[in-house]
Amino acid sequence: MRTITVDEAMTEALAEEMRRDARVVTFGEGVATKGYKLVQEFGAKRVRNTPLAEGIIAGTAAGAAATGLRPVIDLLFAPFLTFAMDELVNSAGKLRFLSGGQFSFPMVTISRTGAGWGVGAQHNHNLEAWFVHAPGLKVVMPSTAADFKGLLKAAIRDENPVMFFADIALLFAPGEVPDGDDHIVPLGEAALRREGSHATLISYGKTVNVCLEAAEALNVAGITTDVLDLRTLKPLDEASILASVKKTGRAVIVHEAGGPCAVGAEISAILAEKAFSSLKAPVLRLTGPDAPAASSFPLEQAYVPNAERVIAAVRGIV
Amino acid sequence: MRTITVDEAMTEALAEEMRRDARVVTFGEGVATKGYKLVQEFGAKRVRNTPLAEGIIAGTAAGAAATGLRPVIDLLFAPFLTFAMDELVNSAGKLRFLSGGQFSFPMVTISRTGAGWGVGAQHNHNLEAWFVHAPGLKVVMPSTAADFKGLLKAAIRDENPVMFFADIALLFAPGEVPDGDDHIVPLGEAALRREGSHATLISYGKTVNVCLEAAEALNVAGITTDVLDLRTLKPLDEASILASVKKTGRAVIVHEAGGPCAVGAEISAILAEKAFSSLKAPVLRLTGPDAPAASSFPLEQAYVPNAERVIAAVRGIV
Amino acid sequence: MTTFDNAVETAADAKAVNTAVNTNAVQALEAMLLIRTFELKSAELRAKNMSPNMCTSVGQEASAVGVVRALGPNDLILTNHRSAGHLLARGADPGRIFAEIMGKATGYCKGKSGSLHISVKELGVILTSTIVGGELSLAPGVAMSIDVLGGDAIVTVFFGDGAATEGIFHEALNLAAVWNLPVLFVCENNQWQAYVRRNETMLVDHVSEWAKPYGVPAKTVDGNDVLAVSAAAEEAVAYVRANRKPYFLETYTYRLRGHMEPDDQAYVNPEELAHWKGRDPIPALEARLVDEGVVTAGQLDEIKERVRLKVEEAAAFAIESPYPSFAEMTTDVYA
Amino acid sequence: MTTFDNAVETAADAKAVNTAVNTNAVQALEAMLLIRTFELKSAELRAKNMSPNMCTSVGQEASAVGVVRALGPNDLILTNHRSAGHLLARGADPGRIFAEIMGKATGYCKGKSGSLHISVKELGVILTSTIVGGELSLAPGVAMSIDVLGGDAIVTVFFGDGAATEGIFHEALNLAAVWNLPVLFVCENNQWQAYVRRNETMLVDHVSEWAKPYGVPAKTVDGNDVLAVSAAAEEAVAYVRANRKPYFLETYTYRLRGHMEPDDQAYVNPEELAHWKGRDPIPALEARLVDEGVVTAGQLDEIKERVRLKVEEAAAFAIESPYPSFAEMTTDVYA
Ligand SMILES: Cc1ncc(C[n+]2csc(CCOP(=O)(O)OP(=O)(O)O)c2C)c(N)n1
Ligand SMILES: Cc1ncc(C[n+]2csc(CCOP(=O)(O)OP(=O)(O)O)c2C)c(N)n1
Ligand SMILES: [Mg+2]
Ligand SMILES: [Mg+2]
Repeated sequence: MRTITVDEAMTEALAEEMRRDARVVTFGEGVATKGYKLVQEFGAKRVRNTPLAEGIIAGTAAGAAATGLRPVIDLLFAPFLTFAMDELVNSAGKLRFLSGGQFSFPMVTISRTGAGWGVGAQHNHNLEAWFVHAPGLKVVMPSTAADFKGLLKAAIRDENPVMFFADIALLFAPGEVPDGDDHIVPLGEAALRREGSHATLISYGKTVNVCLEAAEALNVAGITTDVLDLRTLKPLDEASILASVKKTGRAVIVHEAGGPCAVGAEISAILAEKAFSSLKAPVLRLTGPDAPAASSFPLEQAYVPNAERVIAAVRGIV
Repeated sequence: MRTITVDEAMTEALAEEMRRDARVVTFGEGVATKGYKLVQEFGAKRVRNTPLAEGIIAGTAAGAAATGLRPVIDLLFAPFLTFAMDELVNSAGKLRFLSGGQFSFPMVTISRTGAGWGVGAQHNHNLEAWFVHAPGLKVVMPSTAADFKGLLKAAIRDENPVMFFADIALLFAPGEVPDGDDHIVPLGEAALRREGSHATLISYGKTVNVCLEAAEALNVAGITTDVLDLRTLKPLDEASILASVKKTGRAVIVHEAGGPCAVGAEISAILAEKAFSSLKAPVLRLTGPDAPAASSFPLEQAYVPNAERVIAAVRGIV
Repeated sequence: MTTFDNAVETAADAKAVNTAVNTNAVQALEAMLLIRTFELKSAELRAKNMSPNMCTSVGQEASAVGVVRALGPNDLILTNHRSAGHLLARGADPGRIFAEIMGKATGYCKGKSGSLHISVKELGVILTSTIVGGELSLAPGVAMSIDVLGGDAIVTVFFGDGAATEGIFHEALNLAAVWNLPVLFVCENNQWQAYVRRNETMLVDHVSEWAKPYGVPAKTVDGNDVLAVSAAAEEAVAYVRANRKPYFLETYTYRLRGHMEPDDQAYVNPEELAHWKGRDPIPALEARLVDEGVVTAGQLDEIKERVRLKVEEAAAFAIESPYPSFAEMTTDVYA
Repeated sequence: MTTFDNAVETAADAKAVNTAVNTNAVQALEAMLLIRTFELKSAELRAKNMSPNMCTSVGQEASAVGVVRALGPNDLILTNHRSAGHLLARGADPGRIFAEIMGKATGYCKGKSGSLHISVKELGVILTSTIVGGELSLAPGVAMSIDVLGGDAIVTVFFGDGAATEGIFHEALNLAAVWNLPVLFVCENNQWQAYVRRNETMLVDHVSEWAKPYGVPAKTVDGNDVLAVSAAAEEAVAYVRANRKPYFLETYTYRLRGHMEPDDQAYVNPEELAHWKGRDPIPALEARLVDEGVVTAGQLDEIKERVRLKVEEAAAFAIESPYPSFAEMTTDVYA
């Protein structure tokens, strides 16, 4: 185990996979500038800067993926994905099906998301739910350095298009990461970060830490909680979600993304259908407001659900 | 009252609003070709064909809306919205907030959606949930000719950007529409299409008819249901949803859009939080599969939840 | 062959060349007739409600045939919603195309695609995109695969004048130019973008004018003359193959039928339509080949009959084919 | 004034013209100094963690000042993430800009925008877009409003060479050309796109080459010479105002600081940077005006001191201003 940042963990994952598989290529705005070490090791054909044009970056990834490469593209900030929705959703997501399985689209699209830099709603907008709603895509959003590494490696090896969201507040957060180049975290498995019996806190990204903080405080008061880190948002680890909530009977879902039609809605709906008889209390969602994120630092910070809100929510239902 | 088709109802609504307010303009690919009568009446400045470029069509609408016009744009089929996501979401949806309220974006974006033409997943993809998830937008999806007319007129008069989805299976469906040019259906109000006591069927678009068909059949068997037509998906008429489900204690939500993070998830989550103590059974969602829509006619039709599935679902929970 | 050999052209050589040219012309004619016959049958099936809405390329066959015949067996193709011509010219089985259009299990994509997204991996047809511009967005990536993995294949992407007004056109051209990707861009400028006249959407008459500033060689050719298209395409393909750089070829042509079947073309200026019907690439070539004695009227009839039979058989195959099972609704979504 | 009067230029006229030119030059210099001083202060506040990350336009002031000063009071502006210069040249209050950058309630957008989305309705600044290309996507619509509602105003949209590689550039240029919209496109070609050299992203050196095929008159001007920019902008503005058609002006310049503060510019070739530092538009103009006797060194110091005070006061105002209340998180979302 070593302690490295999330950013370093991602770079390691990419370099290891490029070393392992000559079909892995990476490109995007500034990818070769930032990744000049990758250029040195893997050459300018496999590590490229691009023109400033998200649509063609994503489209090129899809075209390359269909014909033998395994592209990893960096589209910088989640709101910039809006320029690549056709390529990601209509092409990468649908063309395997529409071709009757003739073509596959093994590609990873990285973007950064969430509060932390005070740069406002055109940089800070949590859009992961859109891709959960779109068929044919997988969606990942880790919370620890080890998972960033292991999930990115798994995403690169996956035969399907994977949207990889990096919460910017975590980018420079240090964390323990296993040694060696075989640390893989399979897609589709949630992690139970803490065990308890009175309620389940379900989250992903930076608010996992908010939940852990709340859980700690609640524990002191004699209330114990499961804390489930989803890690992969599509496919959702429904089994782990149901197992925990069937045990505790209570759930609070926490994420920064605005509420309507978000991941929290999906989980709540799964519970209302499949864990109904186990539920002892309303299923609560704590989310960012359904409003663009302000740049102003205090407002940006307040946008994100915090431990106090989580504690109050849990107290309200136990 | 007259009986006209949905398509005619929409054309009437647009013409009436253009007559009423010289700031209303309309443009899009083929808008002036199809709307040559509008060109004759309102002139070529207010009714325009455009180049084939959804991004700039939507962006132009946003720019015009910010500076005094009230554009109604037609982006044809919902999957083509993927080329206009930045303009719709990052600009129209966020810039009122980001400008501190200096600018407003009164504009309507029409698109067609859903099964019916056997044209496959790059034309047939129900994306309304994305816009419910995006702040600053309103979302409308009517099911009757009268509502198409009244809601489109209300949308054009609204000061906010409204996404107006027209289910293509309904386009040529005839329906009774009130006479006169003042038929307005306010945004944000669901319609209770049928009353009952054992369960609530919640839907929008063409599957409202599926629910009504199921309700009729269930009625024969002595099971009576509320059928709630949402009509506006954002803002959701939470009060009507809660009132009905608190009365019946059971809910089945039906829509064609794929399930994960869709409107059904949102409604189920609202119920699991705010109607929890009234719920007598699991909240069920009947949705299209989480897969692209096939072109093949029988598969396309089977994609849409039908009355049999609704009946079976209701029987399973009463 | 040395340069010296090249310079001497004997009578035998000339004759061989002529024979080759003639064979090529006759084959091209048959290929165009196959497309025409196939598409008219398609429209007929649509009119009889035996098939869903679909787009024909009637009037544009010379473009499809001239370009596709210039490609090598390993070259890759992406195309748009008006793709039956490209597929047939590439040797696709008309029965499987009909089946796909009708949503039958025997279609190239198991009936999932319908007419609008057909791909045929074994023929190197990566994509039919019905998202206008989708073919442009994927083409550079396909070429990137060749660039990274090796080989002398090139990528040809067919798109319309309408696609040229989408932003992705700009992005695709520019990326191909900057990255030196082996892409042959073929813009089929048919004067229409669904129900909009092309000249309502751009101030240039030739889309090739737009390609030049990217540093991409660009040429416009008479898209209704298959021999002219052939010649231009051969030059273009040779350029891309040798230089590993993009090239832009515009085939200037006309969409003789409506945008999507059925379509009464009420919005089309009848004089303009009549003018272009007079420039129909097929009768023109037929007359020329008969005139020049390359084929006799009788041989022409034979060709037509062969084509007709092929199309009828293909349609019958498709009509008899089963629909896919409902299980196919959720297969092939994920690998 | 009649044509006859025009033809006769007396010594007094010449002097008046010279005075006007000189006044303009001195005002332009002061405007550039204000931008430079403001942005360096901004960077300083960032370095002290008193302000979030933001972009400066150091080295590009001549472009902002030369163009904005050529606009009339009713003209409308859209710009990009590097907008402080455009805002200040337009007469925006530096205190309110600082406040906005710091996310304070006294900012032009109540602190919601931060540096990256500032709009100032009262000055006709419709948008600062931090979505690269967002300014291009809205500009034609703003011009459409003028076109439909009347008036002789024009729209100016500032964007970078990077924005020119986005598809929306193509769509916006083409729409403005086809619809005859009164848009002045100003491309500030500063050789960088965040951390990517412009010449990695396009084969042309001048983005104006890309504008011409749309049928839009296009010109490239030395963006580091404010008088040259002024002259070109006046011509451009006059063209757009009179013809109600788009015009494309490229200001060829250089981004002297990093993309976003703080930035060590480790990725920048030091020789190139030194070369362009030698072409800094401000010292060049100062020297020229002192040389030509338009201002004395003492007057120059006075100007600088005035500007410094203004900026310090503005910063103090912003620093002392309160943050918005938490209630503002959900206001202004819907009308
Ligand atoms: C992104 C997108 N926008 C609009 C459409 C609807 N549409 C289908 S074909 C077409 C016209 C295409 O024109 P062009 O590219 O010239 O090709 P052509 O049909 O003339 O062959 C339009 C507008 C679409 N399929 N995709
Ligand atoms: C759509 C989008 N993609 C990427 C970015 C990240 N980004 C911000 S500024 C910038 C470079 C812009 O270059 P240019 O347009 O030349 O303007 P300059 O910064 O040089 O003034 C990039 C890539 C963004 N803000 N928006
Ligand atoms: Mg066309
Ligand atoms: Mg730049």
